[in-house]
Amino acid sequence: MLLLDLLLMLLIAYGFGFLYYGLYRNLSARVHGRFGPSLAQSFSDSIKLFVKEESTTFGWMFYLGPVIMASGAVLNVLFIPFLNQGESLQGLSSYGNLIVVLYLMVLGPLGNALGVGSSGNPFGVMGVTRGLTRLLALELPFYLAAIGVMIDAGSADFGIIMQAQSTQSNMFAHPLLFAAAFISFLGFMGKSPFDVVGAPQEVYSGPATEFSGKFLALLMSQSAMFSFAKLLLMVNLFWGGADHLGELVAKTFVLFVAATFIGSVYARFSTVQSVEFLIRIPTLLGIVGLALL
Amino acid sequence: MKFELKNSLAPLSALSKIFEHPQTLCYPEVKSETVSGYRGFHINDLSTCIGCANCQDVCMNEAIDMIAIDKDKNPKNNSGCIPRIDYGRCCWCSLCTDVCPPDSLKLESECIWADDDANRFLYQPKDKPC
Amino acid sequence: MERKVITIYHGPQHPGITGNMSVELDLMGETITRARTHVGYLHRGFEKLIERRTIIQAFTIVCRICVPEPDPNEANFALAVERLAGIEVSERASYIRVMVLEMARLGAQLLWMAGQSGSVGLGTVGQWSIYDRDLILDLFEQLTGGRVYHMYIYPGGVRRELPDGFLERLSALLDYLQKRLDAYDRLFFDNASFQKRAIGVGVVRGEEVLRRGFSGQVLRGCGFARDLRRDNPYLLYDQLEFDIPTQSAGDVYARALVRRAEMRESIRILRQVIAQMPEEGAIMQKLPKHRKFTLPKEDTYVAVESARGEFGYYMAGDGSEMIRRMQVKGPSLIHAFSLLEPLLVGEELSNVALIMNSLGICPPEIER
Amino acid sequence: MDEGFIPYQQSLEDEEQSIKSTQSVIEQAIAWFRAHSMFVLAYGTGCGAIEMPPTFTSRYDIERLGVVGVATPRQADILIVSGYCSPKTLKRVIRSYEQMSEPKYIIGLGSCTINGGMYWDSYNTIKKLDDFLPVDMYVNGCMPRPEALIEGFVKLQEKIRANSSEAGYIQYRTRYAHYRANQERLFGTQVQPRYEENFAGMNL
Repeated sequence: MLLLDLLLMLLIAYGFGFLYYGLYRNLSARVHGRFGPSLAQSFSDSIKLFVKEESTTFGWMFYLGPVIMASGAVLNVLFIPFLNQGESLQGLSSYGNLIVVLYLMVLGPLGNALGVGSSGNPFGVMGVTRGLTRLLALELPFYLAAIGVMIDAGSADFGIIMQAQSTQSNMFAHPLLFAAAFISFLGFMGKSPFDVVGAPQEVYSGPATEFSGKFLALLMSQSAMFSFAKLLLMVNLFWGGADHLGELVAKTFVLFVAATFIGSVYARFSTVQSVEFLIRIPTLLGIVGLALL
Repeated sequence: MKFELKNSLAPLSALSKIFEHPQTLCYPEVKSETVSGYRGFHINDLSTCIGCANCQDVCMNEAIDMIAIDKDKNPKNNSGCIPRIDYGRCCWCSLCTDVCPPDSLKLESECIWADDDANRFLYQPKDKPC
Repeated sequence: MERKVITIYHGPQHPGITGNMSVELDLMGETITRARTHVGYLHRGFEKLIERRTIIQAFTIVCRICVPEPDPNEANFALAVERLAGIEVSERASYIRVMVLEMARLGAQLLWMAGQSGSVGLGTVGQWSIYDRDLILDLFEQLTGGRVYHMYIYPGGVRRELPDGFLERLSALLDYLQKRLDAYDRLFFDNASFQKRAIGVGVVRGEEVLRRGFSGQVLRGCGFARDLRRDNPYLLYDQLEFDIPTQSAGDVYARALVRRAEMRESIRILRQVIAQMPEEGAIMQKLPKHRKFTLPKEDTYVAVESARGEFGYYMAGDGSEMIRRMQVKGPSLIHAFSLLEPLLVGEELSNVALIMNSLGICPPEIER
Repeated sequence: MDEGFIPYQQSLEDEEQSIKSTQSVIEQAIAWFRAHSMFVLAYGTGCGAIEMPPTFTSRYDIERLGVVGVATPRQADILIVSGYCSPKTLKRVIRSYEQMSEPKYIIGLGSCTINGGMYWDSYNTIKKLDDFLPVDMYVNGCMPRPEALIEGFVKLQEKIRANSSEAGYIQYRTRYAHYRANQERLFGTQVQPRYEENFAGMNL
């Protein structure tokens, strides 16, 4: 039964991850004033990439990178409960808590560093360096916000955190913590102005520069699932989770649209600027928010 | 640099674009209207072409060859040749139509052609009166 | 501790380069310690090709020298031939030429805006401004019959009469663009994130710019109000009212602001041209036939102000139907070598595309 | 004497029908996905680079057809060679093409790739791109309009779906000696490593 539940969770995360990626392309196309691709475009892309010939080899370490990233995303999805009550779609959340999830979020980028480093491509290495630098700055405000939420609920368990918000969601109870978490969430999603990792005008595709075919498809799938996991995490921590699947979709969708729109109207910060910005503004918000608890 | 809240929030006004209908021209389904006088493919009115080869002479790309035709449609065509254009060379400058004495060589507004064989770009202008 | 220096090539196939050229960068971390410009990817030998063509034939090839803004080339070529051959151009043709040049300048500025915003990852601006540039190209299509390469300004005048209702359509487009420019101000020029990226980056010092022959926005961004349209008037620019916008900071943002003001000045000039355009008048002088058109044994230098700076042609005739020698001097050559190389040293890798775009470097005209 | 372009569209369609019947359902599905998801490496070798932005942005929006630009050759399916190539550029173009993984296609944009175009007598450009790399689709014009480029993509989609052995990347493997000889003639001693080594173990 648990196995079926886990499979269902993965399927939902995969499906909605790709759907949201398609929506992202469509919505930003609308901001640009054009129609954009069809919603199923990302599915076509990933199927095409899976059947593409693979001709590059850099040794097995190189291939391990995307695999570790994908497993990080899968574990992340499994450890975050989709719904705030009931038996189904809870996954492994009874075996872990928020701290485990925060730890698992770092696994992906580290695995990527491992793989890309062995390709020897300077742009890939540069992208990974940028990614890790930014990650350090992103985590500080996000951890502050997460600690605040945990102190407020008195537990690191997702169920208890969501129960604590049954009267008032954390977004309104602790707006400063939400602001801190939201800004670093934008960074985690790779949205402008914090999209310095894969900036095409600077480092080609960054970490993905050398990946093609199946491994690029794997990277695409993992990033789709991972962004769904991040949406879930934000919904659970600050919007009190969801009672049923419809509410979950509605809440993640609103959050996702907000991130997309903000991403399409701001210029990209350079590495130093984004670290500086993240250390200064959201961290300050987080500290003040913690102090007000 | 001093931080200005207005400059940070003003860009969000760009999002009003999503309420407008997209401005895209969906080409394969919807063709844009042809512009009169656009410099596209050549047309040649064979009933007035005199085969003078002025177009061949003025073409700096040597894209125009005078080729013999089987039956001469214009009795005044002394050379018995009409121009054929190599679209692998042509730059659509329309100098050839400027120097044409009887004004038989013209450009039509049709200009789209894609092909997978390079040899197919030798073009025999359509016989259209202008 | 000794830090490892890696050498990378920024280009020629790179989304952050302004065309088919490359910059060799020595990087220490992400900081550039040495930059060298490499060109030669686009050399076609224009100046040699022109020597093998008659005057009328050579006219079609000059517009290919600069792709984003071909019309200053045509104007230069026509002005040089007219000066050598002693041809007078009618007033109406001159007005049409000014109109074409200003429309081309507006289009080139919009294209630059797409590049500049793309270099900082603000793709929305590019999507909008390339659309607006396309509306200008639509008008060019009606006027000249060509979208990008117009081949319209011809020695002796211009090649076609204005289509019916053209000036009204142009006027309507200017009203539209005037409104759009406010939207661009909000999204791009006043955007705090763009200001954060652009202010204080790529600073050109005020003392050296005059000595080293820079032109265009580089000069005007340093506070020098130099513009060939004012300093060395050609066509009818001495009869038109316009300002020369300047900024004093000399950085990427100052150059962007100069261009923002120039777009408004172009619209102002175009409105004057529409108001003053003579109703009647020949657009083309009678020219000798193709192989009889000769140039005397003299030489001349003409220059016009393109959207990026001084664009000059040196032309020499030898009494034959061919042009003996033609030399093209574009603004990009100086900017891409003697300005870009020292400017990049000490900058971050992130700022390479930003600085290159703000200098308006256009490779086809560097190497012809 | 046929006027206009030689009408061969009908024959191509007949051929396509017959090929389709020999393909299995899975092959057809894969070909469909390939045709509707094209990652493009737009190499701005020449003037053609100026019409790429309108094609990819809001006026003509080629992303409707599933065409999207990528930054590196590794991820690309289609290489656009936009205009004339000087030998120095051609070296980079060949290198980019060989880095792409199969199936891969080339679009030659503009007259210059067909027969030299304006620069037919220039000392520093190549005249026929097909001598050095297998071109799958030529787009006619100087400048080609964005509509023409979209037309090229639509015709290339048909070609990908036909999945024939005429595709350029198969030609490049089977007739590599021909292409290599031309490349060596142009570049002299300064040539790149042989492409054959990349697919030495593969079943040709």
